[in-house]
Amino acid sequence: MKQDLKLTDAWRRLKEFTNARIGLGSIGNAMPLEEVLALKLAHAKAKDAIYTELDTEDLKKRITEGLNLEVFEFRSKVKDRNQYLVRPDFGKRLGISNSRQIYPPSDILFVITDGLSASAVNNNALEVLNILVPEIRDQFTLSAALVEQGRVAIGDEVAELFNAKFVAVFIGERPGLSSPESMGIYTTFNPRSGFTDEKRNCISNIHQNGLKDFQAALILKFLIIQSFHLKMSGVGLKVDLKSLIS
Amino acid sequence: MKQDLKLTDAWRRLKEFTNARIGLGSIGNAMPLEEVLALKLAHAKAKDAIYTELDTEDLKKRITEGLNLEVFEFRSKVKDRNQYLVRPDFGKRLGISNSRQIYPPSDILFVITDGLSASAVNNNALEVLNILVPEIRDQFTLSAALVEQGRVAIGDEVAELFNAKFVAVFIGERPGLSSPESMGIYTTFNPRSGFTDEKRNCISNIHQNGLKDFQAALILKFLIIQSFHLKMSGVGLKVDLKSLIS
Amino acid sequence: MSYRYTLGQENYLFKDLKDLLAKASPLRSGDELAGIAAQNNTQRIAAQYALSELPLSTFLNEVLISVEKDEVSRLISDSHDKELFRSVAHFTVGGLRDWLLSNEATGEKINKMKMAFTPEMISAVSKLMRNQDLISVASKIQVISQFRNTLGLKGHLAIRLQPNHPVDDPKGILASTIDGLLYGCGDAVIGINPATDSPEMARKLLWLLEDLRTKYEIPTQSCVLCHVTTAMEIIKETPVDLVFQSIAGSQAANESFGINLNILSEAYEAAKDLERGTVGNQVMYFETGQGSALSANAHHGIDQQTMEVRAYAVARKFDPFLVNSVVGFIGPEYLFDGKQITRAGLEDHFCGKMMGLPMGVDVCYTNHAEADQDDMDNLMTLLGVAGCNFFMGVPGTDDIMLNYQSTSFHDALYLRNVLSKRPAPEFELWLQKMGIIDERGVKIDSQAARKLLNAI
Amino acid sequence: MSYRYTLGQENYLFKDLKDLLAKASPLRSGDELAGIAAQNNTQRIAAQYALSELPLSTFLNEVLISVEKDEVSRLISDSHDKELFRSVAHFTVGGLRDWLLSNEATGEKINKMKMAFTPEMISAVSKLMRNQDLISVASKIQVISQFRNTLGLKGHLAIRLQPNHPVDDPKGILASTIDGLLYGCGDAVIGINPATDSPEMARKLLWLLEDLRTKYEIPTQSCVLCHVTTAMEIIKETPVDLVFQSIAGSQAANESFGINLNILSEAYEAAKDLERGTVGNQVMYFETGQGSALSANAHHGIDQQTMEVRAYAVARKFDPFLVNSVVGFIGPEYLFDGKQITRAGLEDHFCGKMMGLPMGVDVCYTNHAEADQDDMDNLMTLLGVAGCNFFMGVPGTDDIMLNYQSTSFHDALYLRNVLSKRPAPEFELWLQKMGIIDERGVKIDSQAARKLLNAI
Ligand code: B12
Ligand code: B12
Repeated sequence: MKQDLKLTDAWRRLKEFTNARIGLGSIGNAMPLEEVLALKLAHAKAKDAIYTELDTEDLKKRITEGLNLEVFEFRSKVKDRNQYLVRPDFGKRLGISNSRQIYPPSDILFVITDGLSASAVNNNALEVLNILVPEIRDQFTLSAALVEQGRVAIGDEVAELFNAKFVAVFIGERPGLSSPESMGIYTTFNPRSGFTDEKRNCISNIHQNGLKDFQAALILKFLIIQSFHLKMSGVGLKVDLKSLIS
Repeated sequence: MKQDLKLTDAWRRLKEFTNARIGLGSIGNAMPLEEVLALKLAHAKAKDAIYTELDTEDLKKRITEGLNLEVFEFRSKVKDRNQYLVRPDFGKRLGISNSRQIYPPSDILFVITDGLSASAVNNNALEVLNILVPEIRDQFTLSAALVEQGRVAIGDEVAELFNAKFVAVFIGERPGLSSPESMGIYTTFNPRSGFTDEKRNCISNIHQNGLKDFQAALILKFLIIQSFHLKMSGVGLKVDLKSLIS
Repeated sequence: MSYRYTLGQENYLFKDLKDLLAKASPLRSGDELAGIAAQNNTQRIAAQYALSELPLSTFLNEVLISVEKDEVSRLISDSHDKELFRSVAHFTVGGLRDWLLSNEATGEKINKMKMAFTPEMISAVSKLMRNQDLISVASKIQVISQFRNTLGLKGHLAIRLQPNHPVDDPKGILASTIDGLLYGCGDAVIGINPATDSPEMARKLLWLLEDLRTKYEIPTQSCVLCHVTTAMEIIKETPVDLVFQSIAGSQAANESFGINLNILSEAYEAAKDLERGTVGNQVMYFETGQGSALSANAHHGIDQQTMEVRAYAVARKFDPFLVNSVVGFIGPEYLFDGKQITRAGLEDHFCGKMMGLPMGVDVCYTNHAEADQDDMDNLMTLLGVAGCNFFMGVPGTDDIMLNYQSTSFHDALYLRNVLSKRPAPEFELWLQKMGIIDERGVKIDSQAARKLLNAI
Repeated sequence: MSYRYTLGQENYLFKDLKDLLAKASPLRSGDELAGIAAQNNTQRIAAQYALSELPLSTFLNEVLISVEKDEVSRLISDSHDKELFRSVAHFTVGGLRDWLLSNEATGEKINKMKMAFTPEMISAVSKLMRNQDLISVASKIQVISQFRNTLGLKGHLAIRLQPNHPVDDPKGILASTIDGLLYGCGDAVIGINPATDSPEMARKLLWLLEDLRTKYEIPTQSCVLCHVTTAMEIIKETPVDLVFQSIAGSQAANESFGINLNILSEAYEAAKDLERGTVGNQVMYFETGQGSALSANAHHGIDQQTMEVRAYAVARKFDPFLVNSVVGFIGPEYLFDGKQITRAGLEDHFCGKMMGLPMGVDVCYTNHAEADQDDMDNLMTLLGVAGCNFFMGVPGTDDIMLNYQSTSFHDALYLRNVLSKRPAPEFELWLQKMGIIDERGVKIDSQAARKLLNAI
């Protein structure tokens, strides 16, 4: 009695090209046990990623010292992670205590928020900003905000406080089994509370095995330039990869 | 288009003989909707029965005044209903505060406890005792105990406090859709903490549409007499219906 | 012996084999109640990894309850086929899972190997299996049993007709029985749980069923589910087809049920001697269910599912006609909600089939559990796909004596229809002859069928 | 208009039809989030009783969103077949449920009536149905769609191959595609979600699939699931088989997706004009999922399942080849756990089939929901029994770009095996010709099949 897992080398070679779970082989009609267990483990870890927290101290330090930008801290109406998961409406709105201060008017506001994986932004947000900011700081006034327990749409409300013309929300995407630390950037021109997603553009899958920091910075710069040029963002504005690459 | 629910009168007549959900008719391979909804409603109500509470005041009054028996109150280690449902071990043991007092030695102890449907014992326990007690009080010394949040086995521990030779636990059975108020009586000769169920006898389904109070009293009396006679209870002791009826 | 596993940065230690099995079990309230469940998901996964790497022989070397103290352990040890085991001895638990799912492992092959496996091995492998694995493998295994008809054939699905009544009223029971027959139920058995456990009542009810069965020549068997000792009292002068008993996975748990292997042996021999079967003479009907050992404080620190499979070893000894896991019957202290009941139901069915038993499942829940009809619809359908031998048939899902909800006569129609399953062949012929169903298995309302209404 | 119902001692009042529908819905987190769910089970049951007694015509007289404000309402009203409705006008919602389950209501009859029903009627009736009812009725209805092959035939089960990659790397996507084909997946469509929504990338990926498909003469269709406006930009110079778009049940929700009925019409006409289909020319692929309307604050106080069925009205207008409810995709704020996902999946499939749509279901969950593989095993099996047209096929269940778990290539093998289902007939022939499966549908590892490995 020997299991009938057969996998040719040629087949296994497919794995070179992607991190997707291919070339696993099969036993009868099932996944081999080792793959099933690996999946379970990845599931447990991805669930842990949801409960990571924004490293505000480190982020603040790197933004003020490294980028020389002013940083402001906010928190959404959400009281804890479990509430975050079931009350996206709260995650889209600022908590009351936030709206007192006076904020510097800015052309562009960078909002960094945990979303569903704080470690995603802890690890990727500054990497993108470090490339981008030097390239655009002469043309635009810039500010940064850290938001705990935020959703994409909270960027609009924060941006209003800064009278910002453009907001880029750096947010942890929901953690995947193979990419628990994936960041997304959502951009909106002329942001107003209550905007929905057709008014935004999106750069997704920024992580080690995904879109590289410099690529994300490149696309984000493209979206900034185009949004200010066309005075809009969203479905009407398509990323022109060709012009970006050449 | 007309639904194909067909039910002959002859079939419907079967319902005369039982409260079981028979003669419902069928639609294709399914229950008619009215029966499905009735089932859902009964389910909601049966769940409510679990959260009914022992009416200790009323029970105490009726036992002391009506039966002229001393009543003692106890509580298991369970802190609330939700804990009761998942911690039967706690429901089998007395809470600490209970074991202080001195209790009158008794031949027979009646334990009345909520079990899974307090309203079952609220409505049926005294009805049985009212018939039974007058018939046996000359032969045996009797006491009664009310126990909140109890399981069957808690009777053993309570009985030890009274040095009782026989315990009869009146308990609310888990509520059914059609009989949310069904009581069971579990009897044990020479009860000791840690006894398991082979040492007990059981009278079940005491409720309006089930075993009548006088029938339950009759069987209970039989079990008492036989247990004291044979000095045992449990699987070895079978209820002899024939002798009971004649 | 203790077991270690390192997962990423974390080291996990499991005291002994029991502990490893308990920690590797999918979450269920009964193991939490016993204080032996995994503390979190990662610990559970580590235990599953560790378990997957254990050689099957571990289970022969490290017994969970010593054979000195426990006759069930003795039975397991004595009945283990060491010769046959050799051909699977090279497997780890994980390797066994993979082999079971392979195309090479046909149902016939698995069935032939049944005596090579101990309950603990089977329990262990089930803990590594996803629900789909449990379904896949079980659906390959055909376990056939026979008395007055043939159960367990692929493409067939039988129903135990359960016409209980709170005071065992004969007319009430008969009314429910007739109703059920008219839905095509009753091929597994017509089985009454008596409200009173008196020999007299058992006798009366058995004659009731016997008269009905012989009058209408129904190719099925009857049973009154009294205590086995009660059945023994009356077996001489009463038409006993099947002898029933609840069983559990340790000697102490069985003692709390008032039984032991000797009592079961006697009953088995006595019932067999009656030779009342026609196409076969398998005479025992057992019921089991996760949690009963713990309930009697007789689980020896072992997880409830392993205890359950040990109960199947008891069943297997007596060549039963029916084994029924009453999966959601006891309550939330052992299986908290629909998800846990579903998982346990699929495990029990798989493990029972692996043991070579004619498994049925009482797809059910109590009103104190977090479950509802939707959960039952799901589980019965899944078990139907898995090839479960039989289900319960309770009037309108509501057992008015046992106070719980099980599958209904209507559910039987539903299942047989969506899964294209048919009743036991002998019984199917009778249903057609009686005009209760047509050739396609569709329930019809014929003049002929109405005759049955006069049986009351 | 308000609705009252008295249940026992209790009086229940429901503000309007929306309120009644919301309160009658099985529990789900999205309706709780919207603040419209029933407060307790008894209120829910009262609402179901009240709903069951409503005549179907109520839904014609009391619109949920006015046709002035909402083009989806307009579409629903305009496409309702008043003539056909007459033959069902006498039904209450409860009466409709009973009729659907009757033997008289064959799949063909139900299908013929589809334009008599509005989405709201269908949503309403589903709320009165147990899971087994949803399965029973759906399994009767066959909805066939055609492009380069034929989907939806009884006994067949198709798979969308979903070879996503976080940076749309062509080789990575090709590798996943080949892997999937070797498991017999890809008959529903080979469909890539592009990580970037750029026209250039969509073009590149479409050519990639076109070259593979034509080289190996695969009788299937391809799709890049970019925004519909992106597809329109490239449709002239690119081999577009199917046009994809996410849709929702109100104009405002669709606007938040950057679309409206006009845009969809244009895309539909443009894609049809390409006449790229061979056995048929159904060119649209839509995705939906409970919760998206509420997410855009565009639910008008209506329960999420009714909004979902309204989205099917949008789909129905464009004679789609595929409609896919991505049931557990968004997260716990709409469907909290395995139980809610399972219920919603069965509802969506049933409602879609009632609307006459070629429904598939993305049986899936995210890592922030309370669900796991066991729940998915259950749901995919149940939907298989219900006759779902197609499922997803994602490498190892893990979509490394969309970050969620869906059904895997292996799941396709499992399902086709335990349910005796076969791929789309044209595709099945190709699989056999390529030596990927044998005549019994068993996956084989032939020399011939390995040719495909050279496609990269
Ligand atoms: C649940 C249940 C069980 C469970 C008990 C496990 C548990 N943890 O709950 C299981 C499945 C193990 C079981 C087994 C048996 N049961 Co039982 N069971 C019931 C049921 C459905 C509900 C009991 C209840 O609600 N109790 C109230 C709760 C609040 O108390 P509890 O402390 O949590 O429960 C304890 C008792 O229920 C006790 N118990 C359960 N069954 C029996 C049976 C007898 C004879 C005794 C003495 C005690 C007993 O076990 C529990 C744990 O200690 C009743 C039917 C009914 N309508 O009541 C039948 C019922 C009590 N059982 C019955 C029988 C016959 C049995 C068996 C003897 C069957 C058999 N042939 O083996 C076995 C063995 C019992 C034993 N000696 O241990 C009969 C009793 C008939 C009679 N008048 O004597 C009843 C009435 C059902 C029936 N008609 O078949 N049972
Ligand atoms: C969840 C999700 C959705 C959900 C959003 C609903 C919800 N309440 O969450 C649904 C299913 C409705 C959806 C729809 C669409 N999505 Co989407 N979605 C995602 C997904 C899987 C996760 C997003 C996430 O984790 N956000 C983080 C959480 C914490 O933030 P949040 O505030 O809760 O979520 C908001 C955003 O995610 C936003 N959103 C979701 N998708 C999109 C797409 C675009 C272009 C924009 C601007 C915003 C947006 O909606 C949410 C509510 O406001 C990503 C893939 C990924 N790996 O991230 C794709 C992704 C972002 N979506 C994508 C696309 C293309 C779409 C659609 C345009 C598809 C279509 N053709 O219709 C539509 C329409 C989007 C819109 N304009 O509203 C692409 C974007 C590609 C790009 N670079 O522009 C991605 C990367 C996936 C892909 N490659 O296909 N989506």
